[in-house]
Amino acid sequence: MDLLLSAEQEQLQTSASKLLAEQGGVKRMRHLRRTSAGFERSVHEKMASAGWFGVLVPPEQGGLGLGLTELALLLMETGRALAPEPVAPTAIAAYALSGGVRSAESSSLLEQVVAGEKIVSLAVEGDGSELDDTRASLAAMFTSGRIVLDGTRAGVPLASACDGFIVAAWSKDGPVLCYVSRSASGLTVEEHETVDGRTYGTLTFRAVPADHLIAAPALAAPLLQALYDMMLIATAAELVGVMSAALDMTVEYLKIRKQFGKPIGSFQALQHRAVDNLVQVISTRTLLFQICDQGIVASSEMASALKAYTAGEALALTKSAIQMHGAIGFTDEHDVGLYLKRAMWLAAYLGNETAHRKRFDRLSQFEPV
Amino acid sequence: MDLLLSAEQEQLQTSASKLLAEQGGVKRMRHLRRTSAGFERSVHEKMASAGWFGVLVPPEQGGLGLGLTELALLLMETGRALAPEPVAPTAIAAYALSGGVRSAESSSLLEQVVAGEKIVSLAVEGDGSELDDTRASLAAMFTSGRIVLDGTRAGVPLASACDGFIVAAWSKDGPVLCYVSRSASGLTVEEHETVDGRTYGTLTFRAVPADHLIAAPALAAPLLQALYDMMLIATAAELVGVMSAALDMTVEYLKIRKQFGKPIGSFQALQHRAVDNLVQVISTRTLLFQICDQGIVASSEMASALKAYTAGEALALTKSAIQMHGAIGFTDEHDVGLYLKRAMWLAAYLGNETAHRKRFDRLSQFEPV
Amino acid sequence: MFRKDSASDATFRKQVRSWFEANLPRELRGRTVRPPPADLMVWYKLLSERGWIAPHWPKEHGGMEATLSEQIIIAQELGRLSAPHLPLQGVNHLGPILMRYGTHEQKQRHLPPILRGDVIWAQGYSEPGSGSDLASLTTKAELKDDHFVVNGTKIWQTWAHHADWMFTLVRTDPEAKPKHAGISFLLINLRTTGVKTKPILNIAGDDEFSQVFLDDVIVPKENLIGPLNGGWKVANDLLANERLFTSSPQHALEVVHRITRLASANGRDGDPVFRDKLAALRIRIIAQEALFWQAADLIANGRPLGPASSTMKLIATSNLQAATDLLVDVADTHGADVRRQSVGDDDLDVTRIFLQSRRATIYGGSSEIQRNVLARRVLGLPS
Amino acid sequence: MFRKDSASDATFRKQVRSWFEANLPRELRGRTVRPPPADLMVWYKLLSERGWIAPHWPKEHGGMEATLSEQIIIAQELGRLSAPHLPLQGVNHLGPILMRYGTHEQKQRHLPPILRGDVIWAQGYSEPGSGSDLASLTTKAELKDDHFVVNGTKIWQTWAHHADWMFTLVRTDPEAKPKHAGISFLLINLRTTGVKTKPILNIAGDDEFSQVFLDDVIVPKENLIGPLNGGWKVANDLLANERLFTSSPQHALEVVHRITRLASANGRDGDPVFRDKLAALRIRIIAQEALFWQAADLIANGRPLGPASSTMKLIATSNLQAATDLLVDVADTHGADVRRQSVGDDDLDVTRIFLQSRRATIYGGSSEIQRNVLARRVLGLPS
Repeated sequence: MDLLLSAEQEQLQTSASKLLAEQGGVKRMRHLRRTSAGFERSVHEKMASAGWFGVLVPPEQGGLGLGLTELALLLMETGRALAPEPVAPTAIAAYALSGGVRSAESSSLLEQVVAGEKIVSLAVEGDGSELDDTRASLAAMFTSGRIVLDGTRAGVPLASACDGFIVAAWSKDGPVLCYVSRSASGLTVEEHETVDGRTYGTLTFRAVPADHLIAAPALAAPLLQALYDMMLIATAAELVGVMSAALDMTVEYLKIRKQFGKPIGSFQALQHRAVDNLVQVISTRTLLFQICDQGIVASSEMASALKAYTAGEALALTKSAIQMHGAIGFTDEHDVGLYLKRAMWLAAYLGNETAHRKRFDRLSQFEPV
Repeated sequence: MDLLLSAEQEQLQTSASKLLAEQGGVKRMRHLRRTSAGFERSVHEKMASAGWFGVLVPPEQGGLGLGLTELALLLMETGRALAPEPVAPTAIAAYALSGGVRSAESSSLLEQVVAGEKIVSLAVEGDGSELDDTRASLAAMFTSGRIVLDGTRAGVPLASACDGFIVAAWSKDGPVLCYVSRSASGLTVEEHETVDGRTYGTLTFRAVPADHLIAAPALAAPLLQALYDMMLIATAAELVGVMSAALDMTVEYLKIRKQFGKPIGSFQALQHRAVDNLVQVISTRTLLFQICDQGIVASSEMASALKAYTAGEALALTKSAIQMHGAIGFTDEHDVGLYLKRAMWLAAYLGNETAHRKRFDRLSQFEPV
Repeated sequence: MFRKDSASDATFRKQVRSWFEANLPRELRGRTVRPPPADLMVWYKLLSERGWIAPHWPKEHGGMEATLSEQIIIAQELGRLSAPHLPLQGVNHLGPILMRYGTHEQKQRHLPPILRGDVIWAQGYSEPGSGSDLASLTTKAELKDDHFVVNGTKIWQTWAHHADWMFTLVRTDPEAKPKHAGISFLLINLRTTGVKTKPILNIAGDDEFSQVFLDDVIVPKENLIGPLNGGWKVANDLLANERLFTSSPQHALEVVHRITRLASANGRDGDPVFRDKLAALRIRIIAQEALFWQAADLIANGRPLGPASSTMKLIATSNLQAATDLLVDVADTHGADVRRQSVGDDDLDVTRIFLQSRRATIYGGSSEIQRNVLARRVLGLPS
Repeated sequence: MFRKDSASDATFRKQVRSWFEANLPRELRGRTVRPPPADLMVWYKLLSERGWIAPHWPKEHGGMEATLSEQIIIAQELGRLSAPHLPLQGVNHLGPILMRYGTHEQKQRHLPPILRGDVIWAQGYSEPGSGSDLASLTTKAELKDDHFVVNGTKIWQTWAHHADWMFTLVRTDPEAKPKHAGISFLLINLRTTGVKTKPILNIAGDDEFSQVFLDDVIVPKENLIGPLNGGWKVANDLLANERLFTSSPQHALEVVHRITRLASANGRDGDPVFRDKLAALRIRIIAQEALFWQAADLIANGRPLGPASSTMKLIATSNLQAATDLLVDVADTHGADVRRQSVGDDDLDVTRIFLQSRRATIYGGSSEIQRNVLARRVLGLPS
């Protein structure tokens, strides 16, 4: 409504929306809650067929060669449908592979990831208070031509259900990125359930040999920074989708639900609250698109501003949506609660509003016009 | 309406309200803005006749021997009428004199203060960031039986127009309180205009001999703490009065002003905002009374909690009052703006919400039930 | 904070605390999900045997006839051990109503089983179409000779699927104007033919609520409380004072306790930004305490609480939610974990506490309804 | 933040900046109170002579025909020097209206004096009884032969007591339904017999506003713009795009600039609590910048802004007020001082900035009205 999308972008969005609706929309997610995988490989493959995971991969490497805006559009739809597939990690993992060293292993893995044959997650999150500081918890040693990893990585989406990880670790020369199979010896995954019925994992590496290198220090440092910021933006995009679906659902309910002989949406106090939520959707979405528009490598400062702003607004909006639904909104059987819970996870993932406000403050310099 | 006042307390409040209305209410304050004294001696004397300045002074020293609740009631009315007389400083100065060393000078001064013949202000505020730390800026030396002061004191209400000051200073043995005439040699007053059209002063002492001692260190330390906290509570009481008058005025306007063929007070969004303001009045007033109820020496922690809470709520409420008045509320000719401006000064005086939240945090220990 | 115990209250608190510590089963402490009725009623009956299940009931009906401050002490001490919420609809709601409006026979029949914990009661006011606009309820009770025939459905009953009886509001005069003049207060045995109950999970996954379906249910006329078509007053008369306990600062303080434990475990307690937020929250709760104690004084002095209960509810619920917001904030990247966040012996259960606190501004008269009440009744704003 | 100047824009900015720095009188910079017209119009005429007073006007009418980004650059560079607000009602409001709705004669007569600064215009829409409900206005203009006779009063005109002419909305059909169908757009020379103006001080003590009294004022028929009874559309048609500039993030950023200067002067800039608040504010303003640039793109692409202008106004005004709140907060015990709070060369004038920002959510369609508009037009909620 207030975007400047190209016809191609609009079409991408529409087809993504259609694909997810055909799989069952929010109902599907409801059934997948607290199941062991948490998502469906078959749907993941359909997404792959639609080109989702190659969105950031250059055409010459088998991708669509599009940009952050297109990734954001896919993720907004993912958020709207609460689709549990690891869309963001997979698409960003593919970007990492396409941007790392060209090796036979990398190329083959990239091909499989883009085709949806292998599911690769990202293990790049530092400790909660350090955010993007990868130094802290995972060490990489080059031993007789192999990379061996020791330490931990937290916050890995759907860790138990994927085939491998892009792992960031710290070597004596600086950060490295490498690929580690889920089945690598010495690697254990501790699973944590999240409030929205999915899981994420903490990986513990005990002398784990990496499958292959993706980026050595000189390349890894900027790439890693880009991956982290891209994930922040991706998370924000999914949050924007969550927000807009929760608002739509709420506005519909305000039109239908009657009390005191009138639709409750005719009461000005609720109208104004819904408008404040509309403003939140418009402003987060616009900020998202404008940041995506700056190109594939956004500034860390802006990525943190976006994550902080979207996390805060999404929690406020989804709480407001529950309140406007009243008693029915407080039940498990109504979908609106699923949106609040998804917002809780996305808001917390990779650091919450408070954390990213602090990162923004650290990174940014105020310069008036 | 939701208080547990005694009949005597209610009568005190009613007569205070009547006295101020007879002097001209808010109109009077409007005319006194930006005049040199900023208040009227004649009104100050009428307040004295009604016993206001002896409210905290024991009957045997010529006062009413009442407590903080009664002081708060007088100050709420002062706030409601925006009366510019230094009610709180005078009444608290009288308390200081009655609680200090008994000397002929003190007794005579106390008598004059209670009678409204002499106007004494308080110069006990530390530096903005130190709040109640008096050490920083004013030194006292005992020299051949006299006290000599060097340094500064800030935030002294109506400093140019009063006859003298109760001054807190720091001697080598600890804090002292003493009395200094306005005309003391070496004392200069720098006046600052405040947004509500009054003044406060910064006093500079250059080898100023104090008129007489009020309290030496052993007594001065607790007395000074009590004075400071009492002033916080007094400021909060005046803020509560300001808030309740601004709310009353706004609710009246909502009932009278018509737009779209209806009183604007029938629009639910404005109703709910007015209710939120009502809740602010009730909760600040209740907190005030419950703290006053704890006795004349309240805890510093509670005094800061009250100042922080009331300052924040008062600014929010008076801004909301302007907004609900619309265009007319943005003019100088409407009284509602005077309440916002008075709230700004009272909120800033002795440290604002942020400052007192910090002091509260420093002083308080959280102990769950 | 505002009140120190009197000497006798201090003695009472000591007594209560040591008995609770000795008798409250450890596995019932700190639960954020309702334990099954069988486990819970053990504690109910222990309290009942001790004579403490109904602090506010008069002695003639088997209560403690406790002073208000003693009642508050009991609530505080239960909170201190994070005792589980008991099904107290009978003790807290129906009991006082029966004492005021019940006949001698009704009191004799229903009060003792409530006290002993032999009967669990549910409250059946809301309906799917009647939430905030309760007076529009449509569950119909037709009086035929010596009984009513009841048809309709009730929803949002706490635990009706585990309850034996329900006290409820039914429409006995469909023509009445205003609508609330055609409502009666009825007791329905949930074991009667034609009654069906269905549990409803809340957003935190707890089977807190039920829906009750009533299909040609025969209810003896003797189960009518108060006059026919006079049920509105019966149900609403005693609401304001009950709100004292639901608006207690203790609920928010318990969350603050979780916040401080979590913050000291994860190091946030040294962060000035966190300390500022915590101080702001604690100051707001102090203001709430002031309101609470003033209301307690009013009640103790026999004065009506009136619309002040709406003010208290608005403040209490917004403080509770501000507290659970801060709890999630402090948990940072773990703010969406459902694994138990243990700090020492404590299970902090951040997400469930946060989700459950959504209830506060919706149930018992939503915040919107409270604001409407205050706009009309206190500010006198036009409709 | 979001946009870097293109090469040609960078050149333009450099040119504008150096000319402003050389030509804007120093005594007109950083003023928080409107200087007297005589002082102000010197700067107006300088800009006019340079050809920069009407960046958005087409060249045929003497404007710059600047691109939108050039217009934004001019506004930014004026803000950078804290240039005073000029009486631009003629340039910004009336000019575009005349260009779209005026006859050839009307354009010829009125546009050149606006451009030269020979005539100051006031906008006369609001009335004492018609603020948010503007369509209910009652100032009456009766058409008699070749002239209107106007009676009524207009209020909240910016500086009408210093203006020469007023463009206004008057009621020409008292019977019309809906009410806005009976309104016409009229130009009134304020030197005409029967016109009186009275200044009104705003809350910050500035003579910003006026009330205009119209008593049997004769207005030639040729002063009617657009069709008789068609004034509503004339007045509202171009509003949305104008809001782009009133919703510019620059206003809040200028306050942020004051905040950071004050904080570095009084030491707060090292306080983590302050830094957190400032970061929150700056992030909000970044989101506002995103909206602003997107809106600019829409306008540059010839697409209508529509209700998005209401969204922008809500965000812009709440950010501005959040910024002035923080300014007062940082000033702490000096937050109510009117003495100039100087930091280096700067006059921070905390209280006046704070008070003046109250205007934002009231004028130009209050926040309440914006929310009503969005509820109806975007969300489609029922009335």
